[in-house]
Amino acid sequence: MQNETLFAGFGGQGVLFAGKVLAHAALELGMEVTWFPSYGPEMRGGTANCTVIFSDEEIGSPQVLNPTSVIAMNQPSLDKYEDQVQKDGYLIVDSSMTNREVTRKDIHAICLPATEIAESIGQKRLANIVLLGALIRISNYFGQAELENALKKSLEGKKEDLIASNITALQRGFDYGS
Amino acid sequence: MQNETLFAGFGGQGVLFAGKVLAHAALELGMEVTWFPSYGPEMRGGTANCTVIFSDEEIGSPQVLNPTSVIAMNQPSLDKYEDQVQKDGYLIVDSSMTNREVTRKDIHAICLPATEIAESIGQKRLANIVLLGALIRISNYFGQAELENALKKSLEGKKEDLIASNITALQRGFDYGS
Amino acid sequence: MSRELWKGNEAIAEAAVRAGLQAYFGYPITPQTEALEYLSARLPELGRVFLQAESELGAINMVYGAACAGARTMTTTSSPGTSLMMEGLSYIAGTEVPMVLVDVVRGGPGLGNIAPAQGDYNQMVHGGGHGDYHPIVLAPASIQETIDTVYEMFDIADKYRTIGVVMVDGSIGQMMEPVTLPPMKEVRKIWPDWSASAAQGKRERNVLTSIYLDPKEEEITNLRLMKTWQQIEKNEVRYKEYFMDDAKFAVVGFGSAGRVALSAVRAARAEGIPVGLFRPISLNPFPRQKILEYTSKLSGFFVVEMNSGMMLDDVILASQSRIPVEYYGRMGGVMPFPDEILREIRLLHTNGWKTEGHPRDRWLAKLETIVKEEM
Amino acid sequence: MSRELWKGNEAIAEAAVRAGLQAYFGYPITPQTEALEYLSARLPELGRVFLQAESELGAINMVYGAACAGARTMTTTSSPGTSLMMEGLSYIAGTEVPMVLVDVVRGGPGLGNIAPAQGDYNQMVHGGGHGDYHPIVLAPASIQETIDTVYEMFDIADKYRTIGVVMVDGSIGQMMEPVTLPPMKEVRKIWPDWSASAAQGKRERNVLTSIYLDPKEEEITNLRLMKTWQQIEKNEVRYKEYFMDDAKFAVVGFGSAGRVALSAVRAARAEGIPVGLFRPISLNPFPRQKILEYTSKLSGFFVVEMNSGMMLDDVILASQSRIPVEYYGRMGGVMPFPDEILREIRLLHTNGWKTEGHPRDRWLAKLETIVKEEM
Amino acid sequence: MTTQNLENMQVVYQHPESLLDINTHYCPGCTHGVAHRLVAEVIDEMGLRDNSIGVASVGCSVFTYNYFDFDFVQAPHGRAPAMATGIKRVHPDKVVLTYQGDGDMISIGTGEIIHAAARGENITVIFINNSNYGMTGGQMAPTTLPGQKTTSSPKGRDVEQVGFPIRSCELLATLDGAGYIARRSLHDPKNIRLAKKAIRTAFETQVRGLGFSMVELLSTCPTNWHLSPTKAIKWLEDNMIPYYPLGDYKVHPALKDLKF
Amino acid sequence: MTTQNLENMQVVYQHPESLLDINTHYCPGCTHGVAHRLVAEVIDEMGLRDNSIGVASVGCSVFTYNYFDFDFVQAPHGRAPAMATGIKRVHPDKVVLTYQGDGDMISIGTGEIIHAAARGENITVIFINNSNYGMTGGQMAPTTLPGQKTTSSPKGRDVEQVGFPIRSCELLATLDGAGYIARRSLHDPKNIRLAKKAIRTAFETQVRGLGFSMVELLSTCPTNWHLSPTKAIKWLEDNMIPYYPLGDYKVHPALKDLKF
Amino acid sequence: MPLTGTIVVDENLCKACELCILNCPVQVIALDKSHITPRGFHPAALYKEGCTGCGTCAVVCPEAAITVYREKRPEKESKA
Amino acid sequence: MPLTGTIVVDENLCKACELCILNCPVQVIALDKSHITPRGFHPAALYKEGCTGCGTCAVVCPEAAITVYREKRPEKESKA
Ligand SMILES: Cc1ncc(C[n+]2csc(CCOP(=O)(O)OP(=O)(O)O)c2C)c(N)n1
Ligand SMILES: Cc1ncc(C[n+]2csc(CCOP(=O)(O)OP(=O)(O)O)c2C)c(N)n1
Ligand code: SF4
Ligand code: SF4
Ligand code: SF4
Ligand code: SF4
Ligand code: SF4
Ligand code: SF4
Ligand SMILES: [Mg+2]
Ligand SMILES: [Mg+2]
Repeated sequence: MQNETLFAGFGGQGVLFAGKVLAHAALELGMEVTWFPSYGPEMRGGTANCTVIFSDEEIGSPQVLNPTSVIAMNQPSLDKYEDQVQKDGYLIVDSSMTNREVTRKDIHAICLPATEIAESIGQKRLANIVLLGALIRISNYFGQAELENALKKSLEGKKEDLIASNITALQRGFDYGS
Repeated sequence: MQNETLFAGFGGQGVLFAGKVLAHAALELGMEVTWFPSYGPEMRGGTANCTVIFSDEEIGSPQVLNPTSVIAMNQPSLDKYEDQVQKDGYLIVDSSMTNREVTRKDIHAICLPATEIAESIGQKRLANIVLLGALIRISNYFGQAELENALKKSLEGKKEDLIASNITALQRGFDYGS
Repeated sequence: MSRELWKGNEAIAEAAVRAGLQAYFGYPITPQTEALEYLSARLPELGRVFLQAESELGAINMVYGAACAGARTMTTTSSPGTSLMMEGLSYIAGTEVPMVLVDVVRGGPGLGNIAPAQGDYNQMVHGGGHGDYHPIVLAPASIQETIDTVYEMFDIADKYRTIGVVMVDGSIGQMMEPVTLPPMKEVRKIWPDWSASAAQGKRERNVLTSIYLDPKEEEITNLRLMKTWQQIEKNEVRYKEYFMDDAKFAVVGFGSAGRVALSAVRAARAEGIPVGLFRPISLNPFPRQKILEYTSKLSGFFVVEMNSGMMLDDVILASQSRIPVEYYGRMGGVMPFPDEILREIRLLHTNGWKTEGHPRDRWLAKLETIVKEEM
Repeated sequence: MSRELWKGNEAIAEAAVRAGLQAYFGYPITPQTEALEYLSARLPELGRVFLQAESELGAINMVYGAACAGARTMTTTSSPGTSLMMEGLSYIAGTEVPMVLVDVVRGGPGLGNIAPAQGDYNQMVHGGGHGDYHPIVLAPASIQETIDTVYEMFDIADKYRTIGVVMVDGSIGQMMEPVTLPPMKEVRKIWPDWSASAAQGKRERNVLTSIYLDPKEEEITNLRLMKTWQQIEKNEVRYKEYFMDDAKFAVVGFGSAGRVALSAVRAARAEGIPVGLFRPISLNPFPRQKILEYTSKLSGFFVVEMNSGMMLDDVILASQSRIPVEYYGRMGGVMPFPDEILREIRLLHTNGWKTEGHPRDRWLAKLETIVKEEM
Repeated sequence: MTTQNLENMQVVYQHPESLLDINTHYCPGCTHGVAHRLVAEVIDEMGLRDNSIGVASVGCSVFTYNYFDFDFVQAPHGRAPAMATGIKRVHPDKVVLTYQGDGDMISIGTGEIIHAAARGENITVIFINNSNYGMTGGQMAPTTLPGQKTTSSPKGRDVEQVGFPIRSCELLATLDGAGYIARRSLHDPKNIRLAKKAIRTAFETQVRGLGFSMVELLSTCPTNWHLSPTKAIKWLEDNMIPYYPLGDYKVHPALKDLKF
Repeated sequence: MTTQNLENMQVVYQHPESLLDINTHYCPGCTHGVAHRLVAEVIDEMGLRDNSIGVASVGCSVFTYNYFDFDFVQAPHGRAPAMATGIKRVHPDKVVLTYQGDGDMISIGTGEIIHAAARGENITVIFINNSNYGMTGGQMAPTTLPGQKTTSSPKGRDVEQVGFPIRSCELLATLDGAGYIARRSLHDPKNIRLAKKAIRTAFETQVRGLGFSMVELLSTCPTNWHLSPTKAIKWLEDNMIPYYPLGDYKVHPALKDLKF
Repeated sequence: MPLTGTIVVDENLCKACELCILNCPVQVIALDKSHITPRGFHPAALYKEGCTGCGTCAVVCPEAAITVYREKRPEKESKA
Repeated sequence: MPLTGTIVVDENLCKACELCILNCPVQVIALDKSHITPRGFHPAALYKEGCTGCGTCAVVCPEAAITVYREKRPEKESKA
């Protein structure tokens, strides 16, 4: 069993971090994981994305043409990746940053105003976690507890103070996903 | 028909120049020629040698293990190359710079006090040409006129003034060779 | 032992530290820089040597010095940087001192780009420096494998007093995977008896040089190097096999191309296609013997690389052209998707093997249309 | 036309001048220096550009600049110098500008020595720089052939906008032979439309670069380079044959090794041994097709080189291992005597071909005893 | 917002001709952009655009050639002066400039810049000193200030271990071949105007054949300094200028008459 | 010949211990040999022989390691300071020296020497300036004097084309990392004695950890100058010294107390 | 009385670095929060009267995004 | 009265460069034309009395070929 999630958005939207949280969740469950980012200076200011794959066997390609799920945090990402989501896969869209509905009917899609929700809990930059929460809820990749645990791991050390707000954001996403 | 002549001695004895004269002679007769020197800084002060090959067909290796003739201008060269001369080949030795006779009987050898002869005509450094003269005489590779002509070619330009003395030296070698 | 998520470049650096790295010299270049950055903090805190050189030329010659001095030493760089190290590498090989080089390959030639590529294969494997020498080149495919390779490479380099190259591409340098780190080794306390570490009246002086003005002496050195290389060819061949026992034909790919191929091979197996994957880890020495053996049980080799087909020639050579070889690759930093390779596997399975012309030419004809389509 | 005695290095320089060389940049290194010295007098008197660079790194990048500027440009160097040029060469290849490089090879690796050698074969032929590119490499064997090759190489480099390497060894650089010099060409007056020569309001501006941040764009460049290379493979194969019409087996050797072999082959023929000589002149592109054709009429190839057997692999590859291959070489600046090669030819003639193991291993075993004896 | 009508108005400042009207890849507030504009303005004023050949280096300015509207080449890291030499020797009548960062010019490119200057190579070098390796993510450069934290000097530059920063103008000014060597800063309007004058002088030096010219421009790197553009300006003023004194370090006598 | 009996005599000058008693490959009268002897004498006097590691460069002195009796390595052309850096960082308690010619150090090796000095690398550089590339047969070097004929400047160095010679001491002295920078000459007894003092000071600099030290020694190349050894001495005095003023260019304050 | 002028900011170029704002002697520039440029920035713009057309903002703008206009004056006065 | 001394030239090292001859303050050194060293040189040697053992020749010798001896003096005198 292998799952591939593609996170895509503008640089600065926390795309890479959201991916790390998911990767940590898988790691904690003893799975094989790859976190594969777009990288380098040319990413500066531009778009960013990363692919997180988890599986119970040695992982081959760290990037895939048709991921099982996509989190799209801006319009270009939605336009570029909607078609690539696997049939019956998941597409989570931040409707605060996009101006259209998901058109495909053969996938499970959620459009939620993640940025607004995040702003409502006082931190615009938590939209990524809100979206992740929603994905986890409908995909059931992991349980909420595991994700919270992964969040803690990812924020250990310097960023401890952010744990609480992140968990709230995750919760909002979860609620929305249900 | 291919002939190989190895010139060997101390740096400064004019080994390379003598080779060039022979090469020019062959060139003037429209033959194929190679002039192959030992080279580079490590030659400084040490020993120098060059191999001149002329032939009427495309020349292969520019150096040979057993040359048809050897001109040895010092003891080390005599010791190193005597055995290498081809059977029935020629070995010309400057006896002013060596302290023994040629031992081989299956080659044509001439030992002449080239340096003394050269000094006698006022130019120690012409021993090389004296020896060349002797080689040409017994080997009959070329006629005297052709060698004189080659000498002129080799000295054209800056060294014109040396032509006369060189021709005398050549003559002395010739006389000795007969 | 606990598994942690590590970024490739940092994992490489930590593995070297644990292998007893005593002196690191490097110069920033994407996609390798995190290794240098990591060590800039890590080594000083351990009281070991970290120095950012003024250039890759400086770096490789500092490494050369440190190697002569008897230290476990390493540099990390990426393609343009490796080119600047060629003179130094040739000297190091000629002087027979050990060192480890990690090349995190990017798209080229020239300045190219920073995306994952395998275009340094020839430069590294067939010797980019002047003269006769053979560096060991290992090409791991995952971060764990990379760590283990780097960790072991220091011992291998010491054993043969040779250059050990770990060649990975930008994706391995940049991605994160869970890894188990090897134990921390003691750093060397006694300097090797051959090293330029000051005689201290305890031994004859040592002279380390690569100049042998007398060709015959140089030839003896060349001969010694070649004999060492024969030992290396005997002892250091490494590869990994997937689905090979019952495979009718095999994909051959190293590093990331190999792991992308793995996904494709699995998919093909799921479709009942009897294909296996042979993943060379030691590119130099190349698993010649193993490839040759397979020619007797396979219908053909399908080579996949992220370059214009460099290992391809070595596979054909090793196979002694006994069975057909097909090629597929992407260049310039483009990483193929498993789907592309699966597509080719299917074609081979259904249409069988072509033999007229050179596999590279067949592939180029194909790639041209693919590139157009993707535009 | 009159024949004159010329020293190889100076003849190379004069041939370049007559081919329309406009800008030369170089750095002294034995056994190539006479080319630089000759041009230091010759070019200024013709009002063309001569500049001694601060290093080979400087030299190759000045050449890069001059090539982008649209001039016929060249540098000459020797082994350690070529290693320092690898980054520049990779950039030049990636930028698709023409230039000529003459490598007068010496013994290596490292500082080695200044004697004639062929140890740069892999570096030059299989690409010593990073990334995917293929320089044209021609290896003449006499001074006349060298002159003609250098003279023509400027046109070839221009035609494909690529790197043209003329690879000879120190003996060709240092010896004298009679040559007929080619006619003096006019120097270029109009700059190529692609060159960075200032738009002057006459055309769109030109940008010459080797960076393509988007891998897909880089790949298109790689593809263009490979297609050009296919053209070169089709058009630029060169070799010379001796006694091949009725040969039962053939010696294969390039450059000086080839001409030494010629003496041996002649001697063997005199003894009635039906051996021929195949001398590749274009090492890249390699005369693959021709070698393959010969496998149907020959009993085997006997490869002779002045290195550890580099072209050897290309011969085996080209022959598709259809007939046995044997190898003999000397390394480190030792130039074999015809007698050594004749000895091996006789052995092959009387004892026939061995096939177990690799020819390189068979040769190394043999060389060890030879070297001992010569001590 | 105030709207305006532009009749009876004259343009007193606008986008220079030699600078293409496209969006740069530079981070917001990065003064690389200011340097570009000044060079373009000078090229325009001197009417050199059609006669110029630029050499881009490797650094954040690697894409300079996308912004200047004249022939351009792109050099290997540090080798721009060598490429410029090759070009200038082939086209002595053209104006040749390199645009290099501090890592490029005075770290890996030290040999090339020193020898170009020593030869009195008649080229103009625009040298952007932002005290770090911008493009690769902010590592230490030879120009990084003592104590300055970078990704490869995490505890701050330790002069005991890596020495003090190199002052390029002071170094190059010792060479006879240098015709004009000056340091300016891009942190405020006054200094930007002075920087432009220096750039103008540098090109005049080349046009008059007076030898090698180089203008060092103290520049900001908000991204890797982890400061806002406005704070970065302040940091430059407070920290870089004291260490890198502004002024002329070498002025060819034949330039003394210059007025503008 | 006068024969002498040596009883009741004391040795006042002899072949130094650190210098092996073998014939050098240097041309007759080449002052490379004098430099070797002075370095050996200082190493002996300071008792550093067993604690020293030398780095030979590429030039006529490539075989230095055959003459000095302590550990030695041989560096690629121009890279000796980088190798010395690698060695010194691994063995900070050892004395590390490089021995480099002018082509090696200030042509191809410019980047390495400048950065070693800038870092204050605690090594000692013996720099032999003989105004040409000796080993390769006398080509022009960055140190070749204006108008000086060499095999690659057949009409004499044309400063219009290749610029003026580089003065290495003046250049390196501008760097903060330099602890001791001096120029001496080997052309007569007095100056040779002064040269030895400078070499001694350079090693003291290293031993005291005061940073980078370099002694430039004006040296003869009779072979490529095409002069007899004695004439070469005169040529050096008449032509090189005026262009390369002798003296100390940088002296670390902590060295002021040195007496010998 | 100062010359009066105005500026036009090219919104395709402006990256909202605020250097113009920092340096405007009469402080009449601000980021226009009311809308976003294609590159995702709130561009700089005049937000009140008083621009003298001194050009300072254009001098410091890294993106050469500002065009500065100044009122035309009759010849002789401008000399004054 | 000057100290009297003498020198011994190592003929394996001497290359007849004559720098010692050039610099000897009392000009007592000359090349010994009477014989040739293994390396083919006429070595330097004292050719007359008068060497003061000043050491100058050794100081300038590129081959470190010269050993200089000087007469021992009773302690107190040497102080004088
Ligand atoms: C040979 C080589 N080494 C390293 C690099 C990686 N690299 C790219 S830009 C750069 C540094 C640029 O810094 P600087 O010159 O200061 O320019 P900035 O980005 O700061 O403007 C480096 C090290 C490279 N491209 N090539
Ligand atoms: C990379 C490289 N380039 C060139 C050479 C050839 N080379 C050997 S020595 C030398 C110059 C030596 O001159 P210098 O450093 O002044 O020493 P000198 O012989 O004058 O004492 C050169 C160019 C080389 N060995 N390696
Ligand atoms: S990284 Fe720094 S130098 Fe580079 S563009 Fe951004 S701010 Fe400017
Ligand atoms: S060539 Fe010059 S430097 Fe070299 S050993 Fe001879 S005299 Fe000395
Ligand atoms: S300075 Fe230029 S880029 Fe910055 S905010 Fe003002 S207009 Fe925009
Ligand atoms: S022109 Fe002057 S006054 Fe007007 S906005 Fe710009 S800086 Fe302010
Ligand atoms: S100085 Fe030394 S080498 Fe020269 S002649 Fe005198 S003893 Fe001989
Ligand atoms: S010691 Fe003094 S006096 Fe005696 S030979 Fe030497 S230089 Fe002359
Ligand atoms: Mg910078
Ligand atoms: Mg020199």
